[in-house]
Amino acid sequence: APAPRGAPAGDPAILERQPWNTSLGKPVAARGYGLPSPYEANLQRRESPGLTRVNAASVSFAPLQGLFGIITPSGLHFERHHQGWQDVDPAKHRLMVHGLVRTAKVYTMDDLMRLPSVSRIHFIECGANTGMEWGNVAVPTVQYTHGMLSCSEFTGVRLSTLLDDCGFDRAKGRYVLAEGADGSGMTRTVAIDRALDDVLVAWGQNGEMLRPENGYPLRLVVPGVQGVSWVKWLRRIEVGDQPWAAKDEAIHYVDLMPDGRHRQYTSIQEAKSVITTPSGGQVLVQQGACEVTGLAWSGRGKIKRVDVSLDGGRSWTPARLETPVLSKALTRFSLSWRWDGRAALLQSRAVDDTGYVQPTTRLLREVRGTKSIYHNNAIQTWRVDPNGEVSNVQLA
Amino acid sequence: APAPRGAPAGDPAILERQPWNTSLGKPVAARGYGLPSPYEANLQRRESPGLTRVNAASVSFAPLQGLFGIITPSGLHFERHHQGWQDVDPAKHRLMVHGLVRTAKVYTMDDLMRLPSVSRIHFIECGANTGMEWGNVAVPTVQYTHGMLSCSEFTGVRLSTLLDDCGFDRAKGRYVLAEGADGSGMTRTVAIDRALDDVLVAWGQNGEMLRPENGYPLRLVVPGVQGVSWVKWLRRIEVGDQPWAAKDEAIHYVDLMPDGRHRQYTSIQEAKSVITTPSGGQVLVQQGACEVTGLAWSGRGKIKRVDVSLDGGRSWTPARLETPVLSKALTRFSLSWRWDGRAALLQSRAVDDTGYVQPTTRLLREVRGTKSIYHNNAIQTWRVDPNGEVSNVQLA
Amino acid sequence: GEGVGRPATPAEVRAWDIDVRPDFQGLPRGSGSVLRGQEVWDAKCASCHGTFGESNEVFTPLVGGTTAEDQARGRVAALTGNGHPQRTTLMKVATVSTLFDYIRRAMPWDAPRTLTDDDTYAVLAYLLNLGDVVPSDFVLDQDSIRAVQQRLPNRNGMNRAHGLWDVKGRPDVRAIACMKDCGPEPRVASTLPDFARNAHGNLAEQNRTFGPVRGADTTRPAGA
Amino acid sequence: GEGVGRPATPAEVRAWDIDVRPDFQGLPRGSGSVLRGQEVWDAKCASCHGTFGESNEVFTPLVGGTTAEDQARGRVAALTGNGHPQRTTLMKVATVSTLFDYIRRAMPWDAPRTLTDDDTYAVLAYLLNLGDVVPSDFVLDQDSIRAVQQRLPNRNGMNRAHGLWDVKGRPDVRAIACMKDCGPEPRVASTLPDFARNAHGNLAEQNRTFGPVRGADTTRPAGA
Ligand code: HEC
Ligand code: HEC
Ligand SMILES: [Ca+2]
Ligand SMILES: [Ca+2]
Ligand SMILES: [Ca+2]
Ligand SMILES: [Ca+2]
Ligand SMILES: [Ca+2]
Ligand SMILES: [Ca+2]
Ligand SMILES: [Co+2]
Ligand SMILES: [Co+2]
Repeated sequence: APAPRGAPAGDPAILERQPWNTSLGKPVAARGYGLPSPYEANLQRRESPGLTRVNAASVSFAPLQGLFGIITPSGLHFERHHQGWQDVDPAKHRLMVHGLVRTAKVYTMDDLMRLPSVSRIHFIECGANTGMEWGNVAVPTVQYTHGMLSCSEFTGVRLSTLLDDCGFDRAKGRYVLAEGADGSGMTRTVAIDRALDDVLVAWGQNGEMLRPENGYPLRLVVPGVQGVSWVKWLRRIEVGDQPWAAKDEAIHYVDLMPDGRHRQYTSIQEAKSVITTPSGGQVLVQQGACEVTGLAWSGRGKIKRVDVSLDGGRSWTPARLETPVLSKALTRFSLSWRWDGRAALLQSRAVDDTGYVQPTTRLLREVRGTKSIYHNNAIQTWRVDPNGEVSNVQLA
Repeated sequence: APAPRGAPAGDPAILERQPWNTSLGKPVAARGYGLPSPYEANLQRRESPGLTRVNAASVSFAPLQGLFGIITPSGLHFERHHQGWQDVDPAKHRLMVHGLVRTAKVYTMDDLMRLPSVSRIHFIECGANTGMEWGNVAVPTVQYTHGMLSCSEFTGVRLSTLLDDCGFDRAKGRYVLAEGADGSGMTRTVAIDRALDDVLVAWGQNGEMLRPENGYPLRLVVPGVQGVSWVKWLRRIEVGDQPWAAKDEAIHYVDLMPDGRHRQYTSIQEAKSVITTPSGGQVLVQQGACEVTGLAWSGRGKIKRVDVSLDGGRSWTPARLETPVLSKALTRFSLSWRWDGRAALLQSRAVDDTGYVQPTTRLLREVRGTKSIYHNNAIQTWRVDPNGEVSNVQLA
Repeated sequence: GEGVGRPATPAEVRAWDIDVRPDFQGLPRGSGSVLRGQEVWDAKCASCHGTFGESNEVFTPLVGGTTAEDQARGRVAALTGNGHPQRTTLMKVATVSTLFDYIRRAMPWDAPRTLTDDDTYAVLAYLLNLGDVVPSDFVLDQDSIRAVQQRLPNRNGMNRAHGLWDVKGRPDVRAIACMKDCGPEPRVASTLPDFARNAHGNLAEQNRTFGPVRGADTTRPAGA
Repeated sequence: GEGVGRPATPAEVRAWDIDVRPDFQGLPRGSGSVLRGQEVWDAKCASCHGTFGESNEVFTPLVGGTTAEDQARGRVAALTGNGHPQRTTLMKVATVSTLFDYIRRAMPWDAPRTLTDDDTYAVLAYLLNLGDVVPSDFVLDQDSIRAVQQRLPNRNGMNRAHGLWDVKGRPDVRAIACMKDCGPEPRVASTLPDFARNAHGNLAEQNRTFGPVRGADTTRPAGA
């Protein structure tokens, strides 16, 4: 800590009475719905300049550099809209389930919320997260490198409950289409094994209803799968025998390989991690004790271990994991560090319970080249300079 | 579902195009910090009229009747202030640790946040929750009967880390005093075994900093213990050899027993549960399927089981528990029910992993009478009338 | 630790270490008479707590409900039965340190930390006089306060022999998780009176407007 | 379900079941000429996508980057190497149904769901003509669209043989969790250029003002 300022007797912040200690504060329910302190205003979701040309078909990134634990405050949840977000009237919202089913059905919100529901904590990551970094360093901070990532407690009815309710065709039904009620009518195909596993038709997020930006009043939750499949303002589920090749699975969210072909229907978010403090664009306040902390996640299950390197990958130390460690949820890791004022190269590496190890940029590029935009789960490197500045770098 | 309104061809909400489907929505980061849908405005934290005489020494209750899962949205976290809430400037906030320690120390927020921290999901319940209901039914809804209850993911440094850092006296130090920086200078004694166990000096709540109403930038988190001990705007920890008998542990938060004596330092929140839907003041929309769902918690550990009764306690059925089931955290339970339009008496009963069983009002009163205000963890009864109205009742 | 934080200076500890314990650790020197206390009271306290500490306007009355007999016994009789409508501060408090500590740290409510130590002694002396614990010519100081402790009406009224302080404490109520044919046929013994139906506002406006339930329209009679 | 929800009426399913699959399931009857398509395009699309679908103003260009040879092969050559600066829609799309489906559901961007089926056929015909996939006298309808599919430049450009669709799929990259003396001495190969330091705004204003770190003041050079 800095030496006490002011009088040698001590710190004026202690010796002098502060207004909050000598006044009557504000009443309860001054705000029926509360907000963060004004001192937290720097932490906002933000666009990355130049990433998109219009801001209603764009992304806002969550400020991971300032978040704690695993729950993302809903007000800071990342956004990805293709035709802007809408304030849907829940009284007029409907969900239709049809296609290869015995009885095509319509559900109101009243109906859905009478069905057995579950609550589960899961991460959501956009398939394009870290997409700007395939070829080289492009953006300065973890907000822009990894901020299309959030984690919430979702509440809703299992999609399988609805499919059973409509008597879906177990022999022929191999895929479902999910469609949104917004202008883009976002559509994505989900394979039936996913649909029957842990997919939810969710209305709750972190204890309250979904936010309008996240699909109020209904969104598909497809644990482990890229965000675009988590269709917002969900209004329709069709059961079919073939995938749909919708715009966002035939023109976008396809991964260009070095052979000039696109991988289509790439969906699973493989194990990944990133150090959020210290991270790019931050400056260490002083030498000595400092926690290296970050997030790890896997679309295939639980995080088994996270290793941290301070020397650019030459040596690694297992980090502490916070509980609970949940399947397809963010896991918070930390490692105590004493910064000695010398340059350092910080990295983290996630291992999931399938044994999969998060790869280096080099390994990933060897297989996928540098143009695939999506599913960049490479190990992130942050350089700490002797002046304390941290920056985004990539190693050879 | 109601028969489709309007044209026999179907529901106009489907047949007619809705504005959100035919327009361009709002851009990303339209709100750098998001808010709930305007359609959710009914769910607010609210005061109970007549409970207190001034609203800066009062309570606002969380709207449990509309929440999902276990995480309480921070904007709806219940409030209890004794001298109003304050917007404390984190740059001027200090934590002092002194008393029976080798070195009395001062920590800035910069200091604290460099220390190893942990993140944990815990409930907080005011010791006076359900206090109005000791003698008879007094309030109509679960917001007012049980709404001094919330659950968040807290992030901070273990109090034991700080006590170790100051070299506290392991032989003589038997209690710590925690003090707030607000006008009330809230003070509470915590026994050293609690202090060294799972108590946190927390700054993070649900991924972001604590809200001002909840103690920004620092609050004590005392898992399993009543809310008043979770000192907000925490600025001082003193290690001592005796409890302090502060105002809120010598005049309030003391439980009056039938013999005219007060139990002092009652702190642990024993196992308790409540059905949040259907609950008092609600009306069932229709007969048939309906989930009976609610919350259970124990200040002594994990919830092992929750039983639900539909006949006023004559017979019980174990409910489903959502995962994760965490120690000293809320646990969501549910039971599928078919309401046949007849009167019913709904109850829930929590059992924790010490084997403790949540008692009936009658059992509790037999031991404690009806005047102890605090720690009412009785089984709650909701009556469902044939017209669908649900109301708060107590059984003989 | 590892160099995080710094030692507190003595002046810093003095500035913040204002708590007073039941054994009077932390009690500052100083003194104040009942007479001076009345001046402080009338100027700074009476507007909220009433001229005699009896007001129920902003908070429960501070004094009342105690007798000379209580003072002798150290137990307030009115805490049993339904005799006294409200439990005043003086009926409950068992440690005079609590009052000194709290008044000094938190009162006046809208201007905490503005009383001098002497004025804290004085106004507490006055309050104790209002409660008939000390005579009108009493001077309260760091010594005489010990005698006052021995006169507090409810000084023997606290009980710490319960299972609710320790996480491993023994619960006082032992329920059994019966699963069927439990207890007697249920009988409703308490409900909200009809006149209170709308006392918490219209519950229709305190519930979501969709889902499995609605809020009852409490501006109309039940079932209407 | 137990009586939750209700059967959808045929009119309801018709109203919402607008998707068109690669096998043309869901494709409505109708037709439109390139000529009519140009009218629609100029009135409703050109303002955003440019007269020739080449604009980069609001979105990546829709056409360009494909050759007659690509059309013959069904693979777009410019997708390999660094030849073409941007990947246009026509360079990527392998299924013509995708374009019909998407234009009908989502375009024009600021007025989705306003095109008739005939106009959707027409404007798609025009777009395909801009991309040299169909001649100027082409009429697109539910039959001729099948032939168009066989001319799409990148129709053979998709690959589903990968481990990223199935949660149990086999990963394509297999890293090893080496713990010490791993790999070569690290060498930094890419950093943010100095001129981009402040391109995302002042990072000091995007970080908390307290804690273990501050945001760098990027209005000043590094280390200043
Ligand atoms: C502006 C109103 C106001 C003024 C002025 C005021 N008080 Fe209070 N007082 C309150 C309120 C409100 C409380 C209850 C605070 C709480 O809930 O923690 C209280 C609590 C107290 C208590 C504790 C009572 C209990 O049972 O918890 C004492 C003792 C007290 N006041 C004494 C004083 C004295 C002495 C003064 C003047 C020096 C004073 N008050 C001035 C409003 C006031
Ligand atoms: C007001 C601006 C605007 C107008 C008018 C407009 N578009 Fe678009 N168009 C866009 C934007 C923006 C996108 C990208 C949407 C997204 O990100 O999902 C787009 C996407 C497309 C795509 C998909 C391209 C791709 O690669 O994903 C096609 C095809 C298309 N538009 C055709 C049309 C046609 C045909 C019309 C007229 C009938 C039209 N557009 C009118 C702005 C417009
Ligand atoms: Ca996405
Ligand atoms: Ca409390
Ligand atoms: Ca002290
Ligand atoms: Ca009066
Ligand atoms: Ca279809
Ligand atoms: Ca042009
Ligand atoms: Co997208
Ligand atoms: Co209180």
